[in-house]
Amino acid sequence: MDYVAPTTVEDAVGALASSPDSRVFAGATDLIPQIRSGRPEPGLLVDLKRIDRLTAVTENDASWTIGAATPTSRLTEDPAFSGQFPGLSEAAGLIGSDQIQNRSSLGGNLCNASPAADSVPAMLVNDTRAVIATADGTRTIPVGDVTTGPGSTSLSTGEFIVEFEVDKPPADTGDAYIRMIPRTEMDIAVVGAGARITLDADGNCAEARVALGAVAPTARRVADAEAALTGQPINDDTLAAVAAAASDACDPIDDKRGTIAYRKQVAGVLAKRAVRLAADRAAGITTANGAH
Amino acid sequence: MITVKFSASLRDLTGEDDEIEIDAPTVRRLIKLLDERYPGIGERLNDATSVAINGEILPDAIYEDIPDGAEVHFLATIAGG
Amino acid sequence: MSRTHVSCNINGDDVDFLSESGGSLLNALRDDVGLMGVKEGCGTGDCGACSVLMDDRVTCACLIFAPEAEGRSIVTIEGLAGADELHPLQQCFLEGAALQCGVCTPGFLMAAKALLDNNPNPTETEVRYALAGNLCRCTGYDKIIRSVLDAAEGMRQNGAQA
Amino acid sequence: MTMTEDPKNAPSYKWVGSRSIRPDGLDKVTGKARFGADLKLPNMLEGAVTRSPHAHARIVSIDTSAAEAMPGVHAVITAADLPDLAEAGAKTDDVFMSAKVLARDKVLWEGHPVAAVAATSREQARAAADAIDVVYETLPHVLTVDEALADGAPVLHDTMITKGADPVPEHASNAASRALHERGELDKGFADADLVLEREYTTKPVHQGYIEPHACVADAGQDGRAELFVSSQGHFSMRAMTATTLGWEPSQLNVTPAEIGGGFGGKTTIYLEPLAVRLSTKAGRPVRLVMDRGEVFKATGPTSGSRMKIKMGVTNDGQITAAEVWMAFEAGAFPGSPVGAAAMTAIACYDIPNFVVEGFDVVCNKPKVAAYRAPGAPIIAYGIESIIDELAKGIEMDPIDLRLKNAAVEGTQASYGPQFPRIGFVETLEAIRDSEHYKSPVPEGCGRGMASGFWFNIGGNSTATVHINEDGNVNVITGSPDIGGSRASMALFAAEEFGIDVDRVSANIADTQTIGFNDVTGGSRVTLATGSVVIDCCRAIKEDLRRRAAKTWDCEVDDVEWVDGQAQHASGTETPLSLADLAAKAPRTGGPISVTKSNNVRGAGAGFTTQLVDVEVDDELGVCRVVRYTTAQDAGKAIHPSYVEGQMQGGVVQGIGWAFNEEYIHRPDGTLDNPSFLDYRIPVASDLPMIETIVVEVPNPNHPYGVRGVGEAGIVPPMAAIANAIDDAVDCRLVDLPMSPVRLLDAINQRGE
Repeated sequence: MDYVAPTTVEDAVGALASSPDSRVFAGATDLIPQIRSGRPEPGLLVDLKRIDRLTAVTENDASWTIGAATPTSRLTEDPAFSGQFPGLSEAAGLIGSDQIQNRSSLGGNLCNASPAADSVPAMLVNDTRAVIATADGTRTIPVGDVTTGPGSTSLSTGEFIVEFEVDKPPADTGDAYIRMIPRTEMDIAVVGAGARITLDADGNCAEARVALGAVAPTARRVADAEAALTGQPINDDTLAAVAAAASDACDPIDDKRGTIAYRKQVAGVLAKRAVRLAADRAAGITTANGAH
Repeated sequence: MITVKFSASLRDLTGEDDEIEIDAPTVRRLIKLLDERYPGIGERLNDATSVAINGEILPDAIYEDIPDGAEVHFLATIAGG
Repeated sequence: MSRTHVSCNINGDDVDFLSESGGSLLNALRDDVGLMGVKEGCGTGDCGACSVLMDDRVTCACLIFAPEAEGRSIVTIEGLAGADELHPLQQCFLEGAALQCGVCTPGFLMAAKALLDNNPNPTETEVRYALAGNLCRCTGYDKIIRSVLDAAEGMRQNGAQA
Repeated sequence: MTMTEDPKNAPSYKWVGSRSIRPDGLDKVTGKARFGADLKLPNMLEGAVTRSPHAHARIVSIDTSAAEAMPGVHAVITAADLPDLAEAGAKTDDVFMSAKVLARDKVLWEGHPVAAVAATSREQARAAADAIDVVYETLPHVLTVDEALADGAPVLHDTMITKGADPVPEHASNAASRALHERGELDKGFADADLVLEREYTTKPVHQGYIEPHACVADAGQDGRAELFVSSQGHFSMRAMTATTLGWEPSQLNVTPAEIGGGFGGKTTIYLEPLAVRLSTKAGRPVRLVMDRGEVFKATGPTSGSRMKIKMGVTNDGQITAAEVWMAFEAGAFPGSPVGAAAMTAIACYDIPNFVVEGFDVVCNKPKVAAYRAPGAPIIAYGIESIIDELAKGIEMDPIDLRLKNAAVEGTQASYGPQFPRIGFVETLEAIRDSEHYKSPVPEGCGRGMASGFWFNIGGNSTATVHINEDGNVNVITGSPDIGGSRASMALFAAEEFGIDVDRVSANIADTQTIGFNDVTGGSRVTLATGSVVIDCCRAIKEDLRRRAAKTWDCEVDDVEWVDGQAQHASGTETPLSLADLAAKAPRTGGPISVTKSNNVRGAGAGFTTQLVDVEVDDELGVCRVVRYTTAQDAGKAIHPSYVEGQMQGGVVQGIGWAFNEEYIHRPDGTLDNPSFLDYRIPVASDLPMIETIVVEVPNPNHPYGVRGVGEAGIVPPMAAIANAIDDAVDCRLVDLPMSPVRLLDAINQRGE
């Protein structure tokens, strides 16, 4: 394996094009274990972390721009970002230990294309966009259009994500992400659920977004759960509808980490809890995260 | 005289006997006498067994003395982690 | 296999080494630099035995490609103590019997240092989560957590006096 | 917290029982300690092992030519490079051990070594090992005791006849042996009971999970000898086993113990060592072999998976009248599961008049099991201590009272045969009953459970040397690798015996050419057995010092006493002579002061523990967390209380991992699906509360300071204690380990159906 660390996006695009089996990386927290477990080694490693734009976190007037290779610890430690996006910040903060947090990135978490990636449901509910470097410049697509299945993305050869854009949430809005893991840390989500709730003046749900991870080939929004909430109060009845919709939306697998039946049932529970937590945040009620 | 109590694992060799009285001053002599009475048991007992004499478990006990009146058991050798 | 020249600062010294480009910083530190205090327990970032500080951030050396260290500052367990004085964490680990076999200890000490550098007064729960990336199979963590809390308290008191 | 049997009569010690700094501590907090993979010799090659990708296959051919031609490769070995022990008429166990380290005709599990390579770099060695062309003819495999014992199951070893079966079977099978313990009349016992329960339990293989992977460095000379540096629980055993597989005499090897990064039983046997030596003899250079984590999981010993059936009866007033226990343990590819010890420990805590305990050792296509902390006992205790809890609930009796009513005490005929000497089981039950934890209300939303456990503890062969340096400081040298702080205990013994500051004692572990034989560090034997020999050395030296002082003073030896680190004349007329004074005079009083003692130490004292746990269950997710845990264990005497507590806490936490998450998950093709610390989930710090310890001290009358041994028993009760607490919390009785979220939620879903 050869290694280069370009300092501009253009140089990185060039490096990537220079070798047929080149590969970009940020934290390498997935890449190195994959190589160790026998996946083919890339011929050229392109380290994106020396490109300023890829590790910049910028608060704009109405949005945030997050470099795709930014260590997730930078997000969790940023009080302004975490204050506006507590769910997304917590999701980013669940990607592994402190050691991992200083390396892992939203770009890597997304492009590794694990169905269980913690940050993805939280990015989905916040309508996050990915800015992709191409040979001809950049293009911007919704985060939900990046992954196409386990281990696969819609990015073409030679493309990589430069940064993410996420609009600041409207007033009376809260987001949340919770997951189920067997331990309290150091695990891959068996099920993850993200939610973003905007309340109207009456305390009813004006807008709802619910997304699930680890229950289908890619993280997915749950339209039926969102519909069940929109215009409705957040109460046991609507939460039961959310849970049922979330369980129905699952298309999980049986594997060493969980069963189909378990994932379906737990997806409902977590969706309900994530909505409740997001709604509490939207209402200005601060509570501890419901689960790790 | 000493009392020898057999575990059920030896039942294929000792038949109905689960306890016998016998005169043997050492473990080595005891195993020899038992082998005369229950052919084949000597090999089994020499092969990785401990001996409990009056409750104390002794590995590598072949030359151990057996006090008169003692109660003797043969056990699997215990190792540990 | 191509090799890359890497210049960095390790434990306060400027160091140059030649590393296999795709090799890990862990292997470079152990095999090329000779710092055997950095341990490999898993090689996949799941045990924390190879924890080092890179630019003051705790990371697993096994998850870093060696050339990434270019220009960085790295602190390993070998750089934690002063010439004639242990770091308070090391002293508390000794006094608190926070180690049994000791192979995870270097990683725990580096992760604990990173924690206390950022949070001098952590709660037990904060210590437990901050050290969740470090596996110990001997102690059940009890005495490790107590020793980190003891060290934090001692460092706060010393800091207050200073 | 320490509870001594009778504090008024307890002897008072200055050093024994104190919390000194361990002798090896400084090296371990500064990164200097040298573990198995940390030795780098000049000219050293790196090794790699080729392993079977199949669970069961015949080796048709092995072509090493491509590997041998690769750059940097200096040696390649296969089983053809080791003696064929079967052909040589060796003992069956040795033939199996040889086949374990390097497969000869068949591979018996995924990860079974078939070849090894030494090359100038790790990467070259790995590449060459991967380039060895092995042609396999796959065979049907069996993964569990049920599969292995089924009619028509593929048989792993075609000459293996079940030992101990009555009548002797005519055909080979996967059942290697049968253990049996019986007493009384089972039918009568069950007839006397008011409540009889019958349950089945299963457990999965779990790994010791030491953080340091296996590693060794071999350096063979041209003289037919070799140096071996190895991380193990017993370098003399490594020497013996390595020599056996090489066809060498043990003395051809000098084995130096590395610091050992955890063992828990798993480092009591050989894996890499003979391969490293053989590669080194072939290459003529030193060779280092280090496993990666995947190899540790795939190719080193877990403990057994099992199936157990237990029937137990109790009267309404709490008398357990009968127990019928059947169990089958996976041994992995070769015989040797701990089912024998499990059969012995199964009901050893209790005085039950009528019982049958039967166990089968069953081979299957998984790695050969290795010892793991109280081998066998935790597995069967999961069943026994669970069913006792159900019986207690059934007759509405407090579970501690039920256990107290049936507890084994001094003089009880143990279920495995002999009478118990003085033991401390009742004291551990009382310690929990009297604990603040037990008296406190169960927290809201939680459940509480308790369980007990037993381990024999052992003595065994140890040698120690004690030197008095010319400055009067003390060197203690043993051959027992220190896996949990035993050097600290050895130093404390010497300090106590001589009456000197512990800082003046250096405790060391020497290689096989420097110190006499020592058995492996295991079975909780070192503080007891090696400690006894160290004490013997110190006492012999004290006698010698009194003689030397008498010579100096020209008086009778009987006029000299050893008090507080110095020789004193009974009359008080002479200026006392300190150790330093006597050491300085040594050349004129008989030469250097040094004693070596060895013994096959008897008199191990059985160890008991009782544990109490509160758990919180999220009944929507099936997630269970331990919120409070208290363990009471009889240590006999805690020499270094911190490390006694550490053993207790460590054993409990391993048990908590076993209870909730740890398991080998095999794919249908027989390959391991979770060979990493990510998916083989040992507990992390945030999973746990503090583990409260109550050190019970019922002295072992056979040890000078009353030591019993504390390493093993702690892991025995946690799985059952947690199962009992889960039942208390959510009214679900889990009978399969691990009690994972999936299983727990499933049980909650079925509750009341």
